[in-house]
Amino acid sequence: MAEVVRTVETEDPVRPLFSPTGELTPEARSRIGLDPEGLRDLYRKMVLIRRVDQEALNLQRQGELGLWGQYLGQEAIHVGTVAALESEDWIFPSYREFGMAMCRGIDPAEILKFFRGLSHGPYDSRKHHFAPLTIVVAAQIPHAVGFAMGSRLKHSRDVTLTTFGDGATSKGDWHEAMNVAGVFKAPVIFLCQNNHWAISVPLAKQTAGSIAERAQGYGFPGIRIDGNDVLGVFAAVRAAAERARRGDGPYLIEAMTYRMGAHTTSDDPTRYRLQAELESWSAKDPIGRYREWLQGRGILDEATRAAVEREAESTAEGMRTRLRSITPGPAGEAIFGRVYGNPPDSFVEEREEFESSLEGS
Amino acid sequence: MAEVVRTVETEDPVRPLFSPTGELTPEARSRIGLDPEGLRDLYRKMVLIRRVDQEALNLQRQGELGLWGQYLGQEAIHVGTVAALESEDWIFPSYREFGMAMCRGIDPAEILKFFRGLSHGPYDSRKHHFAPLTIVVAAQIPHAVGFAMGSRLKHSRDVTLTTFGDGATSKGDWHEAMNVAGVFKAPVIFLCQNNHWAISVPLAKQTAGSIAERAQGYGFPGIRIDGNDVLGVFAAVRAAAERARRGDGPYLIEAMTYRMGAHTTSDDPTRYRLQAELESWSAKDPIGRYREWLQGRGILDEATRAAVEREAESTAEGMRTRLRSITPGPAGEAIFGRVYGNPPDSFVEEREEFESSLEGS
Amino acid sequence: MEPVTMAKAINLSLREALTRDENVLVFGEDVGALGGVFRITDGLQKAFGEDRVFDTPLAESAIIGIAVGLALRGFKPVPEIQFDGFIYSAFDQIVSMVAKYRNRSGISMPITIRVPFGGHIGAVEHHSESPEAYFTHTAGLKVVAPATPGDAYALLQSAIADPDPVIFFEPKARYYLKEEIDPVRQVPLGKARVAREGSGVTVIAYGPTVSIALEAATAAEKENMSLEVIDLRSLSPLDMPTVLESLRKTHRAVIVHEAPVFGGFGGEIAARIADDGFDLLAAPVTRVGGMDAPYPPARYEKLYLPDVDRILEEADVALAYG
Amino acid sequence: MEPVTMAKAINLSLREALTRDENVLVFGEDVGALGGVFRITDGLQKAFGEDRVFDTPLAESAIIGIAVGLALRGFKPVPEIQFDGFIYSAFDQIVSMVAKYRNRSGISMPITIRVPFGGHIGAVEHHSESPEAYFTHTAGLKVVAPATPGDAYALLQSAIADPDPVIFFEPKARYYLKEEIDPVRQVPLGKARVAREGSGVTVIAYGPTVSIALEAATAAEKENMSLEVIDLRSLSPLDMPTVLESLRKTHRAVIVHEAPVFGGFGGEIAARIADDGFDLLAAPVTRVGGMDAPYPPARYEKLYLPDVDRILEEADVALAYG
Ligand SMILES: Cc1ncc(C[n+]2csc(CCOP(=O)(O)OP(=O)(O)O)c2C)c(N)n1
Ligand SMILES: Cc1ncc(C[n+]2csc(CCOP(=O)(O)OP(=O)(O)O)c2C)c(N)n1
Ligand SMILES: [Mg+2]
Ligand SMILES: [Mg+2]
Repeated sequence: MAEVVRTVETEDPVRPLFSPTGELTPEARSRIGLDPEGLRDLYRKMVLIRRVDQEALNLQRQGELGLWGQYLGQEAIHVGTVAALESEDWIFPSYREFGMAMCRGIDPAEILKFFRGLSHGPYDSRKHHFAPLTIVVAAQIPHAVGFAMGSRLKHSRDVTLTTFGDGATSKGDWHEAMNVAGVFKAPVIFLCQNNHWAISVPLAKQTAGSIAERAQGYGFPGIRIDGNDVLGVFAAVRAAAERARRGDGPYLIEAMTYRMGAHTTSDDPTRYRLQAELESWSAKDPIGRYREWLQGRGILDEATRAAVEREAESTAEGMRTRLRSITPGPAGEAIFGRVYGNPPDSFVEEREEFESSLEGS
Repeated sequence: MAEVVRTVETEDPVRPLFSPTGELTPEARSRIGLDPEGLRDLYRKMVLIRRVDQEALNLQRQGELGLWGQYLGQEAIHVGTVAALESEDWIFPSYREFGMAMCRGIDPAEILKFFRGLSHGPYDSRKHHFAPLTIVVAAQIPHAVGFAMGSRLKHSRDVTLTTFGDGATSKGDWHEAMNVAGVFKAPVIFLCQNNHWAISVPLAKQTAGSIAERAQGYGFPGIRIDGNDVLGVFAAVRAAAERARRGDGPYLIEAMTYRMGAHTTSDDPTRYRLQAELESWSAKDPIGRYREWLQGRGILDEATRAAVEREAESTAEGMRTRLRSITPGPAGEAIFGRVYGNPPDSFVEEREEFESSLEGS
Repeated sequence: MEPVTMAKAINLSLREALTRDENVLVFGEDVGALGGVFRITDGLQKAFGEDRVFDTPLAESAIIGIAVGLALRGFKPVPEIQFDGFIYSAFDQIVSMVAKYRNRSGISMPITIRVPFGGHIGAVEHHSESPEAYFTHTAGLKVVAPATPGDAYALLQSAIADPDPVIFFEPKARYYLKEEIDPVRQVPLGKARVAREGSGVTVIAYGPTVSIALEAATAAEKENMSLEVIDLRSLSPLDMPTVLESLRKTHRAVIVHEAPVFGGFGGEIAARIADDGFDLLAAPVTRVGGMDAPYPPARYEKLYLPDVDRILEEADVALAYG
Repeated sequence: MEPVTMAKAINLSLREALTRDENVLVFGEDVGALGGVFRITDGLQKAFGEDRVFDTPLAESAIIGIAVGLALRGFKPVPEIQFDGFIYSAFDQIVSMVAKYRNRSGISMPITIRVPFGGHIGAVEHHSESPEAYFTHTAGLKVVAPATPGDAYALLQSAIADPDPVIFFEPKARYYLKEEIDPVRQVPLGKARVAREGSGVTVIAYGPTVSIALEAATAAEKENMSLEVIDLRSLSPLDMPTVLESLRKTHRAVIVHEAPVFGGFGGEIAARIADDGFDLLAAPVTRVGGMDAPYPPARYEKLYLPDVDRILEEADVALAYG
C-alpha cells in the first residue's frame, strides 16, 4: 500500500509567512519588500477603488447603470493581488473584480459600459492581461488553468491568477480545474475571496469543510489568510506567484473577508443577515486598519492622506462624466459585430437585413 | 479569523481500525464480528463472482454479449461492501459492480441483458435496493446524496452507499455531490474503487493529490484502505455505515485495488501498461490472500473449498443456460414502453404506428 | 379573489402543492430565507420549514442530481434553477439522467424544474436566455411555458402532479402581469389555447411572446387585419390539433419566440404545419424570433427580440402572398 | 495513394494540422498512449510529443474549459470528447463560453471539438447519441458532420483553420468506410454536395445517414424511382442554396437523420424549405429519423434508426402526393 500513498511534497513558501490563523507574521510584514512609496500606493489604490465603488452605486441609483455589485470591504484583496503580480500575468476574474480591473489600468468608465448594458466585454483583455468579467460562477477557473498550461508550453515565465467567491467553490468547474492544474503543475494561483456569502447563502450552508484545506487533495498547497490585510494578501500572492514561476505549480489562497454591501443593487440583505455581523466586520475594515498601520509608522501624513482623498474625488468625478458622455455604438455592430471571426454568408445577410430595417424605421 | 477556521470535528470510528497505511489492524480483524459461517460466505461469494466474471468474458468472446467489463481483482470490495450493509441500504453503482449486484441477490443472467443489448436496466432496483448501472461516470453520485437526504427527511435509519472509480473523482459531479452531502450531513458512504486506471489513464495522470484526503475539505472524514482485503473493506463500510446511521453524516472510503483485466472487451491494455505491474498485483489477489488466512485459522477445509468451486461452476453454467434461453421482448415495448409514466397522445400514436409497421414487414 | 401577478400565482401554486402533498420539496439557490431572487418562493420556508424548502450550495448539476435521488426516495422535487443561463451546467443530469431514468429503470421521475427564462429585463449576460429548444428535443422530458398568471398557477399544478419530469419555463419579464386566477381551473399538459380569435393569420406564441402577439393583434385590428393568437402553453407535448384547427380558418401562420430562429423550436412547429397542414397553407409559415447571435447587451435587446412591428410585417407578407 | 478508412483519414488530417501549425494541440481522455478508443489519434503522441498530444483527467467540462484558456494563449486546441453521450457535462462551457467568448471579448476561439457520434455500433447506453441539434441552435458555433473519408480529412482541415469554434461530429459507424483521399482538395465549411444526382425526390442527409440515403437511391433505381442525395456536410452554416437548387428539379424532399425527429435539426431544414421553397414544393417535406424516445438497447437500434425502407416509403408518398 505504502507506495501509492501520496502527499503534498512541494515546498510551501507562503505558509511560513503566516500565523496558524492566517495573520501575516511581524517578521514577514517587516520584510514585505515595498518602499514607503509602494506602501502608500496600496493605500491610495484602496481609497480610489472604494470611492469609485460608491460612485458606481450612486450612478445605479440614479438610473445610469442597470446593476451594480459592490466590492466594499474586499479592497485589500483587489489591490494587494494586482500589486503582487507582474503586469504580464493574466488575471481571470469573476464579476466583482472592478477594483482589480482599475488597478490594471483599465478606465473605470469603460468597465461601467458592462453595467450600463452597453457591452458584454468593454475592455481589451489582451492589452491589460485581464480576462472578461465572468457572470457564470466558476466558469473562468478552467480558462485560467488552460492559459497557465499554455504558458508552460510556451516556456514563458508568466503566471496566471484566477479569483472567485466562496460560492464558486461548490461548482464542478472549480473542482475539475483544481484537479487538472495539479496534474499538469500549471503555474496558476487560485484566489478565493471568501466573503462569507453567496447572495443569501452563508458560508456554513455553502460548505461544511475548509476550502483552503482542499488544495492538498489536488497535490498542491493552500492557505487561509486574513483577506482584509492588504500586506498579507500582497505577501501571499507574491510568494505563490514566485513559486509558480519557479515551476512548482499551483497554489490556493483562501482570503477571508466580508461582503459589506448587498450582493448587487437587486438584492436586499436585510431579508437574510443581521446588522450585528456587519458591524463586527466594520471593525476589520481593510482601509482603516492599513491607514492606522501606515500612520503608526509615520509613512502616511495628513497632507498625503488629503491628496489621496482629492484624487479619489476627481477620479470618481471623471468616471461619472466620461460615463455620461458615452454614446452607445450602432446596434448592428453591437449585436452581430463580434460573434464570428469568419462570419457565414447567411449571418452577414441577416445583419444587413437587420441594419436596413433600422434605417427603415 | 479564528472563528471561521473549521476542521472535521465529527468522530471517526473507521480510522482506529486501520494502520496508517490502510491495513486492518490484527485487533480489529479479530473483532470483525463474523462467525466462521459468515467468514466462509465472504470467501464463497468472491469465488462465485470471479467465476461468473470469467464466464461473462467467455460469453462475450463467443459473441453472446456485446461488451464485458471485468472486475477481476476487485472482488473483495464487491463482496465486503454488500456484506457490511443492511439489505434496505441502497447502493448506487457505476457500471463495473456486477459482483455487488449478484451479492444483492440479482440473477446474473438478468443483469447480462444489459451487456447483451437487451435492456438499459434489466433488474428491479426497488426490489434489490440497487440502483441501475450507470455509464455516465460520476452521474450516480449526486443521486445517492439526494436519496440519503431523503432518508433523513423520512426519519428512516437506512444509509446509502455509492461506489465509483478513481477516474470518477475528477468529475464535477463527484465534487458537487461530496460538498452537498457534507452540508446536509447526509447518511451516505462514498466508496472509491481506486483500481489505478481509468481506461488508459494511470492514477498519476488522473490526480496529483490524494482522494481520501479530500474528504476533510467537505467536512467529513475519509480514509484510504487496502481494497484487496475483504475483511478490511467489510470493517470500514460497516463502521462508516453505523456512523451514518447514528446521524454523524457522510464518509469517504478509498479502497486501493487494481484492475487486473482490460477496461472492457473493447480495450487493449498492452498499448499502455506493463505486465510487471500486473504481476506485482497478482501477489495481492484478494481471494488467494483470504483463502490462506481462512486456512491458517482452520476455517476453510478442502471439502468446503471444493464445494464452493462446484457451486461456482454450476452458477456459471446456470447463468450461461438462462442467458441463452432469454428471448428478446417485443421492440415496441423495448423502445417506447418505459419512457413516460403518462405518455402524450402523440407518443402513443408514434408507438402504434411503429408497431403496425413491424407487423407490416 | 383580486388579481395577482404571475409571480404571486406561482408562489400560491407552490404553496398549494406543498400543502396538498407532503412529498413535494422546493429547493435551489436562495429559495429559502431570501424567497428567491424573484421572490417566487417568498415565505415558503417559513410556512413549510427548512426540511421541505431549502437552500442548496451553488451547484446546478447537484441540484438536479439530488432531485433524481429524492424522486427515487419517493419525493416530488421542485428544484429551481435561478436563471435560464445557469441551467447548462445541469444539462448532463437533465438530459442523461432525469429524461432517461424512467426508460432505464421503470421508476418515474416526478420532477418539476422551474426556470425563469427569456429577456426584456435589462439584465447582464446569461440572464435572458431562451433555452427551450434544447429540452423540447430531449425525449423523456415535458416542456411547459405559461403566458398568464392563471395558466402559470394551473400548469404548475399539472406539472407537479405529472409522473414525468417537466421543465417549467417561467417568462420572467411577465412575472408582474396581473389577472384574477381560479385555483380550481385545471389546465392539462399538452393543450394549447386560442388566446384571441381571428380569421386572417394565425400567430403562434408561448411564454413571453404571447402578450406581444396579442398587442400585435390589437394593432392589426386598426389596420383591418385579423390575427388569431395561439398560446401553446405546452411545447412538449405539442398540441398540433389546436394549431391545425386554426390553420383551417386562416391558412397562414407566423411563429413567434425569443430564442434565435435557427434551430429554434419554431422550426419544429413550422415543419409540422408544412407537413400535416400542407394543403391548408396559402402562404409560407414564417418565424419571428431572436437574431442568430448571442443575446446582446441590455441596451440592444429590444432590437434583438421580436416586437409588434416584426409580427405585423410577417402577417402582412402572409396575407399579401401569391 | 490507396484507399483509407475515415478513421485513418481523420488521423492523417490531425497529423497534417499538427505538422503545419505548432499551435495545434490534441487532447482528451485516452488520446495519448492508447490513441483514443477508436484509435483516431493513434501514434500522434509518439510523433508530436506529450506537450502537444496529451491525456486529460476524466473531466469533460475542464477539457473544454482549458481549451478556452489555451485559445486565449494563442493555441489552436483540438479537444476530443470520447463519445457523443459525454458531451453534455461540457455543455455550459461550450454554450456559454466557447460559443460566446468572441462576442464577449473580441478574441477568436479557434477550437475544434471532435465528437464521435451516432448509433449503429451495438453499444451500451450513452454511446449512440446524435446531439447535433443542441449545437446548431447555439449562435457562435459552427457544426460539421462529414460522411466520407475524403470530406472528413478536408473538413477537419477547414475546421482547424477556421477562427471560430467548430463542433466536428464524426459518424463513428462510418469510421471504416474506405476511399481514396486527395489531401490537397479543399472543402470549405458551409458547402453541401450533391452525393448522387437524381430527378424525383431530394433526400437530404448528413454524417451517418448519407450512405443509407445512397443505398436507398440505388434501391429506388430498380423501382424506376430517381432520388437525388444531398450530403449537407456542414449543418451550421447550412447551405440552403444547394438544397433549393435541388428542389427546383425534384420539388420533393425527404430529410434523414438519426436524432429523434421532434425538435431535431431536420425541423430547421424542413421549415426553411417550406418557407424559401414554398412555391417549389409539390409535396410536403417529410422527415425520417430516430423515434421520439431515448436511444434503445442495441438489439433494437436498427428498428429505431432510419433505414432504406423508411426512406423509400417517404419518397413514394412524396411522389404519389396530390
Ligand atoms: C452557475 C451560476 N449559478 C448561479 C448564478 C447566480 N449567482 C450570481 S452570483 C451568485 C453567488 C456567488 O457567490 P460567490 O461565489 O461567493 O461570489 P460573491 O458574489 O460572494 O462575490 C449566484 C448564485 C450564477 N451567476 N452562475
Ligand atoms: C462522463 C463520462 N466520460 C467518459 C466516459 C468513457 N469512460 C467509460 S469508463 C471510463 C474510465 C473510468 O475510470 P474509473 O472511474 O477509474 O472507473 P473504472 O473503469 O476504473 O472502474 C471512461 C473515460 C464515460 N463513461 N462517462
Ligand atoms: Mg461570496
Ligand atoms: Mg479506475
